[in-house]
Amino acid sequence: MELQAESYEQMAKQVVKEHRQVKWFLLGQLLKRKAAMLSLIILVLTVTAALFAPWVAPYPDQGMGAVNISQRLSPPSNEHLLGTDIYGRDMLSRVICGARISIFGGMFIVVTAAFIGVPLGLWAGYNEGKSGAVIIKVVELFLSFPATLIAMAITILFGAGWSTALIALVIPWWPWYTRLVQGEVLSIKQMLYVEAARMLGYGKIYIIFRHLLPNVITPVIVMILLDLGPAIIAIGLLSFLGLGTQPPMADWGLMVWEGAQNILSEWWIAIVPGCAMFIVVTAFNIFGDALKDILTPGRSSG
Amino acid sequence: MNESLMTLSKVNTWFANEKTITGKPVSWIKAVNDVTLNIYKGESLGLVGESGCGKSTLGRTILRLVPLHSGGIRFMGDDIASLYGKKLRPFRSKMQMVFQDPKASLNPKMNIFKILSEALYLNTVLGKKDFLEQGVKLLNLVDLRPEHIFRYPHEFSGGQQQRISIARALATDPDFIVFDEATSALDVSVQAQVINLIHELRRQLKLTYLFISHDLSIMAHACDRVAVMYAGQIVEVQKAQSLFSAPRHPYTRALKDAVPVADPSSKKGLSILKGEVAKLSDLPSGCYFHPRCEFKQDICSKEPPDVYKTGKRSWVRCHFQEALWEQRELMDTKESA
Amino acid sequence: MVHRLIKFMFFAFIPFLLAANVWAAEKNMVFASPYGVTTLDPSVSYSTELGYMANIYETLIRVNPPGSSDLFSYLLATGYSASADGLEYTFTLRKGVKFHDGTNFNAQAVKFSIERTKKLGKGAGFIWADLKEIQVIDDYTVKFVLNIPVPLPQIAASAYASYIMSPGVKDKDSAWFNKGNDAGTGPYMLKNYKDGESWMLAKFEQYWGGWDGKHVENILVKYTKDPLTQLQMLQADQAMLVGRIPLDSYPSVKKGKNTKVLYGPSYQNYMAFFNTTRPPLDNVKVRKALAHAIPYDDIITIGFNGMASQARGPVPQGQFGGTEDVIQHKYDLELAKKLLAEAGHKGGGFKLSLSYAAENAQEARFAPLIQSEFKKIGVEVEIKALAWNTQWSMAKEDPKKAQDIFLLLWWPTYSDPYETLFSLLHDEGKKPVWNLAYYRNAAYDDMIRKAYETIGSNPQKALQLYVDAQNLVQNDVPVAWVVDIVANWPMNKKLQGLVMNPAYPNVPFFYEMHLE
Amino acid sequence: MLLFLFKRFAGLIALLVVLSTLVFFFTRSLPGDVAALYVGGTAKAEEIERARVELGLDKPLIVQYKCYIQKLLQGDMGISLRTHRPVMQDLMEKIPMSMELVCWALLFAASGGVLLGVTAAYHQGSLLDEVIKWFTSAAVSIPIFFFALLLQLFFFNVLGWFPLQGRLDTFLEFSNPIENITGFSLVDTIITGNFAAFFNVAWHMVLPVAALTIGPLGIIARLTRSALLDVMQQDYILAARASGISEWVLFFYYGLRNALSPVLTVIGLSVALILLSTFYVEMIFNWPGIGYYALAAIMSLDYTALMGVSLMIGTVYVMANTLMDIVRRIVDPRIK
Amino acid sequence: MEKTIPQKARQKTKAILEVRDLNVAFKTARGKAKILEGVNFELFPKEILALVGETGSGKSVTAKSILNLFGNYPGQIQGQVWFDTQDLLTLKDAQLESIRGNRISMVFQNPQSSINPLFTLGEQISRLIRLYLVPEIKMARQENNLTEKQAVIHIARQKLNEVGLTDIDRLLKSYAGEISGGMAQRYRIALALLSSPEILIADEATSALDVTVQAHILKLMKALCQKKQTAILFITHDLGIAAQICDRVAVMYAGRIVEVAKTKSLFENPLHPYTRGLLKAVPKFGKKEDLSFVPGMIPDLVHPPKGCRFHTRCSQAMTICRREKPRRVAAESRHDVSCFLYELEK
Repeated sequence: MELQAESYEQMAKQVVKEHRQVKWFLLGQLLKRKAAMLSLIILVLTVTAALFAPWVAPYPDQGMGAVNISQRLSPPSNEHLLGTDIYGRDMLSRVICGARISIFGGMFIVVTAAFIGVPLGLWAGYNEGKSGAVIIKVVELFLSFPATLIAMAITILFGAGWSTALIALVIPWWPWYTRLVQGEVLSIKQMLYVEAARMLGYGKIYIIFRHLLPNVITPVIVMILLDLGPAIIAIGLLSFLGLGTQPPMADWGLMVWEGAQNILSEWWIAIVPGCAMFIVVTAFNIFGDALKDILTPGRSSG
Repeated sequence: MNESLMTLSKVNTWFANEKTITGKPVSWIKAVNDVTLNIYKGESLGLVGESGCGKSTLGRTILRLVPLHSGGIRFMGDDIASLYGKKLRPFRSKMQMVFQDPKASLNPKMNIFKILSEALYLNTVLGKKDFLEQGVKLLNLVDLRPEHIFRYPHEFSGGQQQRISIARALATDPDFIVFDEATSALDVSVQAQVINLIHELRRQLKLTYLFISHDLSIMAHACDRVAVMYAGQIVEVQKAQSLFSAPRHPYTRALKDAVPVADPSSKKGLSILKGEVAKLSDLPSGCYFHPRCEFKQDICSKEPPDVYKTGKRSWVRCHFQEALWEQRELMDTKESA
Repeated sequence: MVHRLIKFMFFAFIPFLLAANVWAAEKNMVFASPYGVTTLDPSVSYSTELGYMANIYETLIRVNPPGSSDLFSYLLATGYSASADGLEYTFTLRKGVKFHDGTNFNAQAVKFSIERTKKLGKGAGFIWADLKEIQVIDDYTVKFVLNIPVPLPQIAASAYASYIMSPGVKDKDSAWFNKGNDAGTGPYMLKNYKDGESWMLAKFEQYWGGWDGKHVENILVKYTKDPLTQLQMLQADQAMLVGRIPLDSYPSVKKGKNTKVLYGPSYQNYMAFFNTTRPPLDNVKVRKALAHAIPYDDIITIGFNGMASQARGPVPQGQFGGTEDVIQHKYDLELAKKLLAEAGHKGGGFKLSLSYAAENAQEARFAPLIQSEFKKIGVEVEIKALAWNTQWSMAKEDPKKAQDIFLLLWWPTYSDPYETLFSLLHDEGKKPVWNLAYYRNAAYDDMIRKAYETIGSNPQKALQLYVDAQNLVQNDVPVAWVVDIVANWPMNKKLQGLVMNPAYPNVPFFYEMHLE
Repeated sequence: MLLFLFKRFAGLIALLVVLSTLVFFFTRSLPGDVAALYVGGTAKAEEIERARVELGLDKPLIVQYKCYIQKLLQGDMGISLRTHRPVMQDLMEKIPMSMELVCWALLFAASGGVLLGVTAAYHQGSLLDEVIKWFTSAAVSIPIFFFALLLQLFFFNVLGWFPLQGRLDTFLEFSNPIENITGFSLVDTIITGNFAAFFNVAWHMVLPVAALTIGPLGIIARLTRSALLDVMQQDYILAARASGISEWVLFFYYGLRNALSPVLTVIGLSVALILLSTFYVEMIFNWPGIGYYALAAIMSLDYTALMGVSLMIGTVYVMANTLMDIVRRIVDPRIK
Repeated sequence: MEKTIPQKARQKTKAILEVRDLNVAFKTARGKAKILEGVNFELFPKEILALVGETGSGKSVTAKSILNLFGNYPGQIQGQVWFDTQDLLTLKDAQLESIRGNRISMVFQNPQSSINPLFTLGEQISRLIRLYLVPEIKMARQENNLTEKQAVIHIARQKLNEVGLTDIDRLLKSYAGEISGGMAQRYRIALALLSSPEILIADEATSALDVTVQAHILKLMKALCQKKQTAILFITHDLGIAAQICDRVAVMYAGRIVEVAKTKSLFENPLHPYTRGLLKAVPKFGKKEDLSFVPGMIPDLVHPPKGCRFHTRCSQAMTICRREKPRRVAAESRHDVSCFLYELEK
């Protein structure tokens, strides 16, 4: 049977079309979950707002820290929808600008951790020899100590600041990915297709990248999504203690700390960033859960 | 049909069961014991036995996928028992395997073209641009529609997935294929399709098979000769057809009689073999089968039986094979009564 | 059974909730204090524990608050006389005073205490550097002999290093004190000092001043860092006196039903050191420009809720030496821009780092204001909130690597300006302690030394010299003097008699107080 | 089992050695001159030198390390730079205070979480399940410090039901002071019959414990639900249902027991979360425990205290996990 | 699981179990899958009925529907399951629980995984003995003068002995993971037959076992059920088992029963094209010939073919097969088939 090159192309197109249908199917699944859709909308809105903060915020300079003393401590009003803080800065603008560190910082932590953790996990899982054992021991050492505490220690050592805080959080964060991937690899390694590849004479590196990596990507993506909320909170935890972002820049944790002094009278200063954090983290969690259900059906959602 | 393609001599495959702290094995799981076997060019050899008798391990041993404890393996005259790692690669394309679970043996993240290409790389004659054409040819060969070449494994049914596995095995242009329970997970009607296909391919491509299965009833359809395995040891080798009419070894006989026949008029009934399968980590002395054997004598628990030739390419491993052979008519009547 | 238990618990619970205010009228009070204890050794103490030390220990004499008719009041001394050359001071001591450990107070005790402090040389012990010897004339007369004519009465009245302690602690070290022991003569004894979190200042029955009349008798000190907590304790009648409350809550506390705020003079001031060793701050015009760009009024409003004034120089207004003759750099952005341009930095364009003590809420509040204003003249400021110790050691270790601007809260050890002027600005060479502008001016050093030596004999001349010295500094602008603060005590309306004495910053003299 | 215990114990010791080593070298590289910190105030150079000798800081690092380990083995963690008391003594006083909160929080989080999880699983797909799902999603999403502030704002400022902070009303510190026997104030007040203080302390504990409970509660509830649903799909549950065992017994006896292993693991892990949360809760509620102490140590760079606190938290964390492992082995014969 | 049951008076029959118009649909990610469509069959006392079909034909679902074992699984179940004058599908959970395991028992495919791994075998059997054998316990106590606990153990020993298990003391203390598949299945059978139920549903009870073990179990089941007069609904994909031990055979295809007949009649004279194809595909001993097979595969149950569900694979399909569903007709005595080939004949 002889086939022309065009017919192959057509075949390929057909398949692409079918795969698009699969993607639509996934989206359809997502659309059916109202909570997840609501979360997605919230996330898209906040991420867009954070991305275009200078254009979106009503008072971008105040968002970045410029003071506006004449209007300090004014409660929510038409002019300042969410009120102003002790320097008279518009809380809405502050929250939008704070979203940049909180959300993008969270993304940075999680993605970097995955980039470090996944290759190590692949190696440790596939190679149960000495190097793998060393990786696992290191991972266990990290995991035997509360992550945020490690991060606190590192920020104390290297000086507070949002960049230090982010790096300090990546350091105890990657072992979780290594452990996840290692566990996955241990079971995927048993799969017959890996044995088939070995039987064909392929080497470690090939098998790791061709067979193991694509099959751990989905759980890793799910974990990344589910980790975004905790990462945002972790940044807040450091900033709240003054170990993270430094004024006049602010992430939401620092803003809650700034407002904590006035909580009994000018409550909005702490409540606004706190709620922002709460809503976004909840949205990430619900969206992550939904995606987990869709992408890895049958796995328990914990 | 006279030339031996694969020669096994006294092959043992043992795995460490318990280890000392220094990693020295204390006890072994003896999965394959003292197997001497010839697989002749162009034949289809069946390997049958209950689960846990070591038949899959033997298949993997032959393909050098598990470490060998001792013994010799020759493939087309070349000693492959002492080769490791890269040195085995030239032989890889010549021997292939099809696994039991079709779903688990295909990477869900790769489409069929990629899966086949992976094997086609080993086929040094072909250039990359020929892969697609060759892939389509392979699909045709296993009765799959060529336009499905860009689909993913989960879009196929179990039987189709098994065909893809077979296509992958064929992609390297092998001489020898091991089918490890390749049809066990399939429904009868699908199983029949796949067995016919395997049969057809052998005729077309002049292949040699090792066909591993726990199901005796398909042996006659798929194989020329059958080796019966018990506790890591081959107890009998017989022509596929005569194995059922004239089993020599008591175990073969028990195995045969335990199979329910899809024929209500069959008078045979189900015979019962007492006791439990011997543990590979704790094998009995003498003949491994003696604790379950109804004809056992003192000698059975003391000395391991020798191989008794019963035909040109068949033999049995039993102390009393001749005596039993003579009484076979008697036993059949006893059974039905 | 379970029901009955729940019922019982419920009813048992209620009286305790209601009982919350029963106790307030007693002679006991709670002081929610933000001031921690670094050491309880009176010879070594040189920090925030002062508020307790001054109630446990006494000095010979005490500086009176401004506006009093006499400069000093007499505690363990009943009077003193000075020789004409100002090198010898003779104190007559009070009789019938007992230490908390039961020994009698006498001249030996004075000699022992001052010598112990001087010998240990820790904390503020340096104030006795010019003391030659102490002679015991008789049991109740003691003579101080000096090397140079320094103002000894001020030193003897110092808030640090001048306490008299029982000779019974001869062989005790700081660790003994730190376990919560004391050996003072003051009206209160230290009790239940365990973990530095809460302790009691308990009435000393044999206090020489007696307990007739109205006095607070027991003070439970709760070490409370958080201003919000202190506010709540104050508002809920859980504390009679607190140290700090959130700045924005002052208006409501002032108007509160049972709360008030007492204001009074203070010798504390905030300053910003410029790192004069490094460009661009090695240029006096740049420093001057920055000094003119600090938004003093906003800082007063936001950082201090209006309770502060722009500082003139190192010496706070109201203290001897702090006069209006000292030049002041007013907030003037145009001038600042002009000065920057003259210095060759038209439109700014450089970046500075500013550090402040993370523990200090005021600094945390006004540092961003400085940053915001500096931005207007084109100067970027990177703010670093560091633990006080970190920022201090960063400044001390290597000026080349130190921060550009260093915010500091300062208060004098004793009430003569010399100590301030000397500590903050004299040439300290390579190992700076407090001169964190790394300022060097020999003329200035000479001038304050001369003033210090003449103060005993000619206060007027000394004053002039102090003012001139400050103006000398003001022209070089190594430091921008930010604000002099107004001291305050938020307290319960029932608490009466607290008098603020700037010579003893943040010291509530409980003996003078009573509850109505 | 014995071998396992031995192995676990050996692992614990090894981990503590590694931990103490790390902590030692880590704290030695903190910024700031330790000797200067120790002396405090405006110390002169020679004064600092004297302190350096006194603290043994003049010796080579490795000698210091040896000395540190030796002392550690004797239970001596050095003198706190801030309180000038032995760190061990400080810790011993602070730990019970925090443990009081931690234990209650753990108890409520574990029991409440399991209860919520089982309820949700039992009513899977119903409105109740949905409500619990939302509640637990919120519970794991709310930052502890924000939640603590909200509790204060709502229950103190708005409703006035609970005190804002502290452990005991101050007037009771004069009239009914707590005698320190075990360090657990609730226990001590009961032993001494000091019921006024007992109820007052309990009243003060409500908000901090609530703040500590919420996060772990959500985590445990979610995990219990999913673990239980996993178990309920197993063949043996189907078989048990087919043998006529009632649905209730299936859920609460078979199901829960089988789901216990992952639940126990997560309870062990939530000890870490609660310990960390005490930093915030004790700060916000002014509770004089280990978190408060740790924060003060961080603020004043009290390196000996920091060393002690980190070692202590590491030990508690590892021990909690070990304990959970042991319990898991007891409930689950499959783990070998 | 929702239940919508049209109440209908039931005609008196001899059948002990009668399944009428059983429809089951599950919600899946892709839509509603109509797993069962109008399943009808009856089980008579003491007989062994085989329910035969390939993977996905719905035979296990049928078994689970009888006792409504789906728990919270999202789906719909319609029809009637008459057992002793009661329609099991209308019963409340509590009522069902008194039937499950007591009057109708079940044995499953994977013996090891259907034993709770966290409880010893002794604990699990004791629980059921206490539940179902109260009089026996009493009797054992009186006769042998035992405590209740001893009595339970005593009965457990008896019952386990009955299924041919040995070394029972050790067994009672073991966990599921520690015993072999054959032992586990014997144990499950002992549990299932504990209360001498009227019906035993064996869902692929021997598929996971080796042939030799399978032979044991099959013999054992047959013998015990004869002794206890228990009817067996034997669900299997193995036509050999159906041929060897069953009295009657029902063949399922894609959620429907296509043919029901006495074993001999079915194997010797299969009527439905699917049954014919299936029988031809079964490998036979010692015969070296190519197997024939039914082309194509089982249809997608979310979008099942209209009309007869087999028409897509049927070589004899007619136009009517694509439009209408065939009814069940009695082609011969006690040999029913759902196929238009025979419907039209009539």
